Amino acid sequence: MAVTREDVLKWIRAYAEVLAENMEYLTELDAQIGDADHGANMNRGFRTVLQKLPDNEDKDIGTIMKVVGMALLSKVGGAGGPLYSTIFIQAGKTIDGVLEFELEDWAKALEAATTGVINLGKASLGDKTMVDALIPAVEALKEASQQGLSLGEGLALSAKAAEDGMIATIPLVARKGRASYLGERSAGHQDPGATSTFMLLDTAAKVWANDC
Amino acid sequence: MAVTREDVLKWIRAYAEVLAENMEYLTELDAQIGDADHGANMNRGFRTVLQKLPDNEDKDIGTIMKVVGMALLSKVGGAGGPLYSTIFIQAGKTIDGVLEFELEDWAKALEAATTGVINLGKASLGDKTMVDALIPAVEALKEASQQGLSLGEGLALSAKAAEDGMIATIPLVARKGRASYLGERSAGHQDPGATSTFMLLDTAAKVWANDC
Amino acid sequence: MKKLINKPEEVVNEELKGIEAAHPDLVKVYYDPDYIVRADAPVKGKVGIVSGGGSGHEPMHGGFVGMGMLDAACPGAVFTSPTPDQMLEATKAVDGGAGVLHLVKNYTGDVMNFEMAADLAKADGIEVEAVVIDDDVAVKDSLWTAGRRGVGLTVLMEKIVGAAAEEGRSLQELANLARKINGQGRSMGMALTSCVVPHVGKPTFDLPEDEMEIGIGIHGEPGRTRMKIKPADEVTEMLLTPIVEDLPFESGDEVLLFVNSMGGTPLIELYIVYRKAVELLEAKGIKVVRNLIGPYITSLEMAGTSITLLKMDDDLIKLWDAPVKTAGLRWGA
Amino acid sequence: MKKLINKPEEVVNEELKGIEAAHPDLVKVYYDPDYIVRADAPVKGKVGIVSGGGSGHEPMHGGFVGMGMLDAACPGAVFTSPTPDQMLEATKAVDGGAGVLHLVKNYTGDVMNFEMAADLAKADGIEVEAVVIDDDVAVKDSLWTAGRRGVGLTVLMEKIVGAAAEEGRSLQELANLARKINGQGRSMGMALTSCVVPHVGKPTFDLPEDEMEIGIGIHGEPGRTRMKIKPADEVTEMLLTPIVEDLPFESGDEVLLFVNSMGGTPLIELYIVYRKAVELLEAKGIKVVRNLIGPYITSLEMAGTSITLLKMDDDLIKLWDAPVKTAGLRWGA
Ligand SMILES: Nc1ncnc2c1ncn2[C@@H]1O[C@H](COP(=O)(O)OP(=O)(O)O)[C@@H](O)[C@H]1O
Ligand SMILES: Nc1ncnc2c1ncn2[C@@H]1O[C@H](COP(=O)(O)OP(=O)(O)O)[C@@H](O)[C@H]1O
Ligand SMILES: [Mg+2]
Ligand SMILES: [Mg+2]
Ligand SMILES: [Mg+2]
Ligand SMILES: [Mg+2]
Repeated sequence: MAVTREDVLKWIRAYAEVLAENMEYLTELDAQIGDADHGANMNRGFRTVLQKLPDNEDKDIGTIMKVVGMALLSKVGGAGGPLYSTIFIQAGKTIDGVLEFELEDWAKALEAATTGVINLGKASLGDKTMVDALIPAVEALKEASQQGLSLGEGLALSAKAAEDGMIATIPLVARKGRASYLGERSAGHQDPGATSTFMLLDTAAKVWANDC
Repeated sequence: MAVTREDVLKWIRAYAEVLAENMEYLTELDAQIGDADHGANMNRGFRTVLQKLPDNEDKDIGTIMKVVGMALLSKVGGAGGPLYSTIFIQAGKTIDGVLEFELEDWAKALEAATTGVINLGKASLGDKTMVDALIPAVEALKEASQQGLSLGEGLALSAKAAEDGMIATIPLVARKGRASYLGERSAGHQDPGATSTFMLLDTAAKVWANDC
Repeated sequence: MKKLINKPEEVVNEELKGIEAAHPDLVKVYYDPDYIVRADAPVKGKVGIVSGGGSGHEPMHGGFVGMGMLDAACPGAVFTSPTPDQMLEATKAVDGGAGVLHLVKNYTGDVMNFEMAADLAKADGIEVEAVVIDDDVAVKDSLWTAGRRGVGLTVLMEKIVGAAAEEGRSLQELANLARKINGQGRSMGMALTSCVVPHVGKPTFDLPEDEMEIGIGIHGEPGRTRMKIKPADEVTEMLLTPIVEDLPFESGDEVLLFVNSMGGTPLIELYIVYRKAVELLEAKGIKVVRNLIGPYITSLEMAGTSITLLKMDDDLIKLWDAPVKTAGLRWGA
Repeated sequence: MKKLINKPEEVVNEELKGIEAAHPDLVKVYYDPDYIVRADAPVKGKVGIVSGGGSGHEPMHGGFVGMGMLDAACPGAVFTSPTPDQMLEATKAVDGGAGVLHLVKNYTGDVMNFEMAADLAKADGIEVEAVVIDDDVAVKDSLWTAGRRGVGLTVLMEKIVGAAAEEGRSLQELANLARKINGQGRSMGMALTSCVVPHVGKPTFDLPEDEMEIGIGIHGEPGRTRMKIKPADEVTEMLLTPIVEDLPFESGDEVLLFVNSMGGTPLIELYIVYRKAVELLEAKGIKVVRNLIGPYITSLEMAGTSITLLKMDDDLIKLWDAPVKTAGLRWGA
């Protein structure tokens, strides 16, 4: 019960579609406490990713992820660009050179990705950023893999944890990113980056679960 | 049955009040086919006129009218400024040095005023300007004085003629002034200058009739 | 009404106070009657260049007072031409003995008030010439109407004639130059929104969210036609074609292309329009040799643009390039 | 959405095409990755000054590329910081052998992307220093947050540091100068209206007809507080007081006063604000020795203003007065 290269490609393509569908929603969230571009930024990045995929479909999973990361770095811009780029590049480095991976590998990959995001953005849990979706998701994956749960179960738990983390950003006062400029006024709004991160992990759970 | 200096002063003060009350209305008319300032311009001018009157109340009627004309010239601006200034200066020249005047004098004064406006602005009857209110009013005054009608009757007829002329501007396509830039689109709107001119003559009829 | 003002009646006075505080090196401001003259006026032996008009078109005209452009500007109330006493005092203040040239935009009010001022100045022994600017092709010209409005070309004329005056040209030469510029410059404008005259407090005209006005002037007055909003490229063509056909501008002509913001349209959009205008002109063999892009002759906060084309020659290019030092336009000094 | 654009996705590209067509004497424009460099780059032996950020703030930054100011600007999507590859290419293009200084506004995205670019450039053997600008007193500073935003001071820093680079100062001197400027400049802004990001198509925030936002940034983001519209004089005081108190600026200080339009606010209103700001400063014994008034760091068509105060000294004044020749700021050349 492993995630194959084809699964990874399917995941990226499915996520691109989710972003296209939710572009306005993410923008709307960003308009509340940011600058109304998160949806467009992510969508622009993944349009480019889709263009890069055909030439790289025969590469190993790590390479594919790094290609995605580099495309995002040169197309997204803003805070989201380097951060999402880091997620893919760090995850790709962790599961480099393989054509499939297990739950345990994914837990490590997402942990490396999260560490990368934290090193870059200096955000902690509770700062109302994508980190609030990432950390609980990593914890859930690690626990699931320690408990020997199935890939499908583990992914579902991590998606659920990311969702809870995303929802938990609502009452928070932002301390990092553009929302922090609003001070107290940032409370009461869901963080757009945490939302797109939940969507990323939720898409993984849905796409990869179907296959195994 | 003559118009006295006190009547003239009363008329000017009453017109200033009419303008203040109709400032928005005149501006609204000017917004349709002009630049939305006729009400404010006229009102600004007559505020200044009111300030100048106390020092000149003991002068003759011609001088008072010329003082009004000079105040308008230096305060109204736009097309309305020189045109209304001309009305008062030319009328004042015609009935200069007197302390009262008759219907016949007023007919001559308004005719001189109208000639002044036409010389300055080069508008003809039907160009959709204040001239469309002035010419019929002058005709009415001349006829009334020839027919030996009373001052009150003559003034009432001239006010009515000005009103008809004002209303007749509605369907016209403007050929002079700012409204002419609109071409065909100027049709269907009442000319603001013809309207303020009607008000001027209507105020004269009302104020002076009460006294004689 | 969303404006950074105090009282509507105080707008022009407080603006003048701001200009006075900001640019003592460039201008002196006089009040009641209001006028702005360059700090070193009168310049001995130089023809004085005076313009003026309603306020609300900033930086025009007050922002163009200074070395190489205007000697004086007379600001009226918002969108209302100034009065003869302002123009008379300004004319006296800048007369350096070589006469004074009035640059007058063709509006009934401006023309009449400037004419009266010129008569008064002449009676005072000052030589005065006046040139009327009427470059707006949106208005159909005819003997029987007030003729065309003066719009964008005014800015270019003030710059070029100002530079020529600085060179020491005579009043007659300058008047001829100004008439030549008027003869070979054309403009047209459009609006995406109306503007709000301060003392009115609401938009001069209502424009639905999906419509625009074509052929507007600079006083918030409605234009010649109203239509659904079109992409910038189509709008550009809609403005440029009548301009080019009117003169007409022809293949081989060298032109100055001026893309102006009516106030509320940001620079980013002007460059989009400029790009298309150059493309259209090049396709006709017309060469853009100089340009001006920005909010130079505005209608308060109105969103929209106007395009002005001026046929250039070596003399005009040299004068355009000459140093100018004003609050609103500055180079080489 | 009332804009003179074609497609929202094409706005920045078409703007760049317009800049390229308009100013070949000043700049060269490169695409994919997008960046603008001065026409004579790299200038041998001179430190290259590079800035950049989201588009929609025109004329900043692209309009400030040229002699005496920036060597290169990297335009991102509207309100979105550019990407490291743009900054890397721009850095390479302007490296004249004396190193390159990155002037970075303090936004998480700008800082991260510029950091990555600097790392890549250093790996290519180019000496790079970065200075982060964070002048916005509307934002409470703290160790635990992203800190203050970079806003109006950016324009002043680009001009002054650009002039110093032109003088031949070293990378380290320029970085120190930039940090000094950042240390003694403060800003605050307000909005009367939101702006419409092209790809969003509706206002970023809704502001009722009688309300304003205080403490806004330059990306159409909401401010710190919302309140009923107040007269210009009160608004001016509301912006100026926290600026003065923050540094604090003190009696005897000489300052540059920058009154900026967010895009939709016309010059006539800026002068009203300027007038009041000078009055308030004079009452505190603070002397305005230089100024800048106009739309220089904008948020598309947003109506509103920001005020920036920079404490000056002889060196800064000399550098401010030095010639600058860019599309957006020009004097002495
Ligand atoms: N320092 C940070 N660490 C982690 N995530 C961050 C940080 N700053 C911002 N983010 C995330 O980035 C999201 C905003 O992304 P985006 O809108 O694309 O960029 P920008 O804020 O530059 O417009 C936020 O919702 C937040 O989740
Ligand atoms: N050439 C003219 N001759 C006579 N009256 C004119 C002429 N031009 C304009 N008017 C009158 O002036 C009025 C407009 O005055 P006003 O709004 O004060 O000036 P402006 O048009 O300069 O804004 C018009 O309604 C018209 O009646
Ligand atoms: Mg954002
Ligand atoms: Mg009018
Ligand atoms: Mg008017
Ligand atoms: Mg952004």
